[in-house]
Amino acid sequence: MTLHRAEKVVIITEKMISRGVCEILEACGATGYTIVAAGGKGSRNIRMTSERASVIDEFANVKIEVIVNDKAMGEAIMDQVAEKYFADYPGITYIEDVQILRPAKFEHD
Amino acid sequence: MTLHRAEKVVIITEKMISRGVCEILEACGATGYTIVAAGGKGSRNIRMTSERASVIDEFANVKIEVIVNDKAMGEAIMDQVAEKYFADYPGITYIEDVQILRPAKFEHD
Amino acid sequence: MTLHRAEKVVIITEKMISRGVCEILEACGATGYTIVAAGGKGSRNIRMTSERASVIDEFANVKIEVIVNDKAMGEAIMDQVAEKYFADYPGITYIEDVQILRPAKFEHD
Amino acid sequence: MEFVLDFLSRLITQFQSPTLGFLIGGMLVAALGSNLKIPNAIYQFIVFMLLMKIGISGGIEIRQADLSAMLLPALSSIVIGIAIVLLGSFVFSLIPSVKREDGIATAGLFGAVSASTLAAAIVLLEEESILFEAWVPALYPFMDIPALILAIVLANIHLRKTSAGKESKVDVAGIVKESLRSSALSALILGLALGLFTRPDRVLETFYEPLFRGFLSILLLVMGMEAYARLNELRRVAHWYAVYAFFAPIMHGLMAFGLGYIAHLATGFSPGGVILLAVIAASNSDISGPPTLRAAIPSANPSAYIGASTSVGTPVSIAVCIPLFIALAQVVFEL
Amino acid sequence: MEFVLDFLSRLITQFQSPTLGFLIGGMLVAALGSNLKIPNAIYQFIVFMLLMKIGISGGIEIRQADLSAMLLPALSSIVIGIAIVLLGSFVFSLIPSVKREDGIATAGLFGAVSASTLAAAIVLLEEESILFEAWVPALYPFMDIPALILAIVLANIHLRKTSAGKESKVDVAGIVKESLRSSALSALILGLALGLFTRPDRVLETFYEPLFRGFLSILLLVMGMEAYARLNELRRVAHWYAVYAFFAPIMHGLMAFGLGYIAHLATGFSPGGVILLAVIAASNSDISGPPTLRAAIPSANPSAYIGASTSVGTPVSIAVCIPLFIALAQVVFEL
Amino acid sequence: MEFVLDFLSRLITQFQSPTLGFLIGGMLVAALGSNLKIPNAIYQFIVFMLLMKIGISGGIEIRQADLSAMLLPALSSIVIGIAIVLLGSFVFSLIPSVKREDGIATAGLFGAVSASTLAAAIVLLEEESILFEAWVPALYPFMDIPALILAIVLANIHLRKTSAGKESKVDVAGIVKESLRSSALSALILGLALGLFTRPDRVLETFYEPLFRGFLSILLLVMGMEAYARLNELRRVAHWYAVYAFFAPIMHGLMAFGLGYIAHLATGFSPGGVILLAVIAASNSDISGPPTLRAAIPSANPSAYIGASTSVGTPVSIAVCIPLFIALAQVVFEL
Ligand SMILES: Nc1ncnc2c1ncn2[C@@H]1O[C@H](COP(=O)(O)O)[C@@H](O)[C@H]1O
Ligand SMILES: Nc1ncnc2c1ncn2[C@@H]1O[C@H](COP(=O)(O)O)[C@@H](O)[C@H]1O
Ligand SMILES: Nc1ncnc2c1ncn2[C@@H]1O[C@H](COP(=O)(O)O)[C@@H](O)[C@H]1O
Ligand code: NA
Ligand code: NA
Ligand code: NA
Repeated sequence: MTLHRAEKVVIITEKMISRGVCEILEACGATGYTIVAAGGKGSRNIRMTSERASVIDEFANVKIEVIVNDKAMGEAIMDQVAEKYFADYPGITYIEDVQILRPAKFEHD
Repeated sequence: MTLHRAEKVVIITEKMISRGVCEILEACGATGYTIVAAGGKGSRNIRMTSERASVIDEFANVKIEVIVNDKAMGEAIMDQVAEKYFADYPGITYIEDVQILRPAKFEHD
Repeated sequence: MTLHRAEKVVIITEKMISRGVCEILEACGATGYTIVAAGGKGSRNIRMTSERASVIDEFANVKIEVIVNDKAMGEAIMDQVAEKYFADYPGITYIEDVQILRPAKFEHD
Repeated sequence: MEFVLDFLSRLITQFQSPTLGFLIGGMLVAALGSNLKIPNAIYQFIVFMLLMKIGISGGIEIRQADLSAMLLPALSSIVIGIAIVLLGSFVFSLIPSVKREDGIATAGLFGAVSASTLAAAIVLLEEESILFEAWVPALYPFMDIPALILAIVLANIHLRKTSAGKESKVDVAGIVKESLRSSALSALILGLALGLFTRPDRVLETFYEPLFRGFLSILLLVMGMEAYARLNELRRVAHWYAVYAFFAPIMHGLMAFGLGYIAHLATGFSPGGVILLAVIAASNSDISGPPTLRAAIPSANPSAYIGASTSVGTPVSIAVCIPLFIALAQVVFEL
Repeated sequence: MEFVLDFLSRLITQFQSPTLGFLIGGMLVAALGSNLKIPNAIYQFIVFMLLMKIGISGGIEIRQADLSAMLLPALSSIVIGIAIVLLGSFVFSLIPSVKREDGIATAGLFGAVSASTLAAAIVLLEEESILFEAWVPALYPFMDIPALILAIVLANIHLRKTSAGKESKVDVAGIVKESLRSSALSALILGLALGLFTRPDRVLETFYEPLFRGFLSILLLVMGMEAYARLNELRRVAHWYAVYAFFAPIMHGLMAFGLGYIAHLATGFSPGGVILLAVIAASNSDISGPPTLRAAIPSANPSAYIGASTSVGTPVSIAVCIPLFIALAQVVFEL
Repeated sequence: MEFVLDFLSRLITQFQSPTLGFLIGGMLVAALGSNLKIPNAIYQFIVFMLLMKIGISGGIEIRQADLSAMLLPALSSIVIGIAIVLLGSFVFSLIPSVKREDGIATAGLFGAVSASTLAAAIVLLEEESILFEAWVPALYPFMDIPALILAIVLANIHLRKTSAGKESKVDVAGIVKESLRSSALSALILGLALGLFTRPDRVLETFYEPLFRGFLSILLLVMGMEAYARLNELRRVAHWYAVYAFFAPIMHGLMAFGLGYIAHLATGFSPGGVILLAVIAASNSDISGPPTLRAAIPSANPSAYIGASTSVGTPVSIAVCIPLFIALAQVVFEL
């Protein structure tokens, strides 16, 4: 098998907006995504972990990763998420180069 | 200290085959690996998180990361995992360039 | 929006020293970080997951990620963490190139 | 004078009540930097268990209750929820250093209801052997939902006036739905339905009831730890939030006590019911309110309203309001 | 006719039983899109607790039981498990739209056993004051393991025939081991061993027994939520799965009822035991069966067999089969 | 001779005690490769519950206790904790294959105290109807903290001698603080404070006490699984650790039994109290000790001290020491 270039977009933000973020991903054409529970610290200076009792669970962090074939799609995702959420909600987003097998898996039919 | 090029192979798949995947990693010569619990959505259209009660826990996702010094070893891991599992089980795999300290740590004696 | 080069430093180590690692990050000037619970296997040959009852929870792994604008800062973090902890505690660290939006978010005022 | 002495002696006894003890214990544990932690899974399960118990008991009672007796208290609940939000928004609007939507969101949270405060009041009433209609805790959503909706509507009206840009309509039906779908109200309503439509008496008696008091003790521990942890956030916002959070529960409770008293005279609403209604009013939402507000008023600063509510409002409503209203009832109703 | 009326009236009562109420409640909660969630840690702990209780009670009873009385029911269990799989595989083989190994896997799951259904039957028998030998639930593995093994063997024979490529031998010993190592069977066997070899009466009476009914109520809530959630998957496969999943539990239970009746005549197997045996047969594995099948028959589509079992099979066996077999027993044994 | 027979018969009975049964069950479950798991959240909650119960009972009793009666046992605890560490460090220093700081850390862990062993002893004393002062379990920190501090001081003195490089001072106050902040000691002290300053009798009787025995059974299961899992680590270090871990608990317990006997003669310390003191001494820390040592003596090999303690020390102190000291007490005090 040969490797193909692709992009991985990562969004780290509050759990409570994860549904909205995933809707953006799908609207932009992503074929899937992976979510991991996270804690962290940022400009809002709140540490959030999901293990210890926290009265408001929705304010924990999640890390959402999405692999896309197409860098333009990746940038569109980043832009839309930042535009829609990052004025009011904590969060960061970045993109990385990766190499994948089976590029067809990451393309919409 | 100076940095050295290395590769990070990532495999996202069902928890229940994680043991098998790790055996492949070790057989290929990896010196270690890291596992993170994950949820996600893919072509099989199932969202899996491990936090909410799910009657069948083994169907949650895991993200397995392995750092290898040698790109060929990384590709071998990807090939073998895809070959053995990805016809029947959900999953993706990709590889990224990273830079490490202490390259000897990632080499088998 | 345009993308800007940045670096992501990753540190995988024991939960119990995560506080110390985060202090190093902040001392080096990082503006934030993200923590994810992890299990894994390395040279010390211990598998650690945080889901199953483990009498000593502090020995589970964590994966700490920090995005920095400045590669020198990233390397300083890696060096200090390795220097301070990796003789006595299990752990690895690596650095990756990423691209970010809003570079000002990752700079100290 | 005698009332004051009675209240003071009661307050001192209250400080020996384990209920309050666990709350204060939690604060101290957090303040002293302890690594003690209650796992999140346990916390979520405890909240579920408490609300199921409240719901099932309520449902069983509603089955046999005279529905007309519930009318006045239910109406009072709606009125109180709305009044609290209007009042609070107005008060905050007088303070220049408070952003308009932050004030409205805070008022909304104090109009809404806290399951932990409610559960603590139930246990304390049982300890004092003061009876109440088991359906009273089911008034929860009648105050909670109108308060949250009104706060969201007010905030949106305000935001639309200032930034003519976004043309966002307030989706009242959507907010009601989201509220009812929240884990707290879902558990309460599920319990109510099970109490109404099935015969869960035995599982209630052998499981949900015996564990109630114990689980509450742990929940209060968590609330105490959380109250301390959020103090930092409260410190970063105007101190007016703390002032409001201290006095508002007492005012709201007294307001509700008055309306409850009218229901007592009109339809024989029990003294215990009056106390509970006052506590519901005094309480402020700590579990399901914050995410609802956060989603619906994204530009409001959560540190302001959550800090005020969790760090000051909840401790005050548990430690001050519950004993105050019990003492008041004992004088008023000559218990 | 009278039997039909009796059964219908019983079914209506059953719908008021909290046991069923929690199951339906869970479905509604999921259907209405509620955010209510039972943490996974709690769910896993509850399953463990229920199986430990069943195991310990069984072990204590086996200590004093006449082992010869267990022989016939145990043999019946093995026979039933095997018969269900053979029958189901044959039925599915007649349906062209069903992939061969998907049908076999589904039949395997319906031959295997559900801990939650079993626990629900135990509570309902207690509610009806119908006695049974405490070792009957320990028949679980006698039906579960042969069914799973047979399904895996059949699937592999089929796959080997079609794709001569892979030379995979079926590792029966390995499958038995994996089954016994599954968390569900481990808990049951651990409980049995503790009941047999230690004197756990007090911890059983003060802990495992009092919590049984309550924990079951929560487990049924989870099963209801899961049943609804998996409906989507079921919809994506042939509707024959749903048809099978509806009728098979009733058939399997009646078959087992017949064999149990023979054991009753032959060795005095109790009426309650006959009912439980029928429920065990009617039930389908929802916890440990699916991963076993997934690992051993990777090419079978899990949406088919899990959807059929969790979304239709389990609700039918709890809501229809348990009251049906109780009513049947009351007529047959003149209880 | 009679004593030996009595002890042997007692040991055999003990193997039928469910307490020990769960411990051995856990080991077998792990040894057989079962997938059974107790979720971490449940485990942490159980430890919290057991320590809260021990703390609350102790606090209530201390409120009414004659404080002077506690003086001698408390002093004995400190002395024993220190003696164990000195003795152990000395013994290990004689073994060339053991790194100096590994030996000291191991001795520190055996000087410290195990909550699970303590809880098991409490249940077994209740089973034998042997009374003890409820404040005895509160001696825990009096032995635990001095032992850990001394081990850390000794290790640091040693390390400073060898590598003159790092000029690390031992921060005794810091270590005490960290110990008290550990989740185990925090829970115990919180419980003590609640017992002393509030009136938690009802929540104790309705919640913490009834669940004690059951939760202990599950904790012992976890300890058994952990004991087996850590055997691998133990195998990778010198076998002297296993030898020490086998004999040290018995020695330490006998030492403490002697001091307790003196307190019995001097101030009427109860026989049950003497047994508990001996068990506290025999036990080795399995929850809060290891992280404390790991943080304070980073160069010591955790496989050595955790393997020795969890895999051998804890099983020996539960399975051998508790019945031994009970039998001893029955002979000595003619119970
Ligand atoms: N420099 C950073 N590196 C890694 N993660 C970050 C960084 N800054 C923020 N984060 C993550 O993004 C979340 C939100 O950040 P913020 O919007 O700055 O409050 C934090 O809780 C962290 O998890
Ligand atoms: N495009 C994607 N980006 C990130 N993760 C993905 C993507 N596609 C699939 N995954 C992950 O891989 C798992 C299996 O995918 P699939 O085999 O497509 O069902 C999903 O549950 C996701 O966690
Ligand atoms: N080659 C590797 N790839 C990925 N993760 C690793 C690797 N080696 C070690 N790790 C992680 O780092 C932790 C500590 O490793 P070690 O210091 O080798 O015991 C392990 O538990 C793994 O989570
Ligand atoms: Na209120
Ligand atoms: Na079956
Ligand atoms: Na000790």
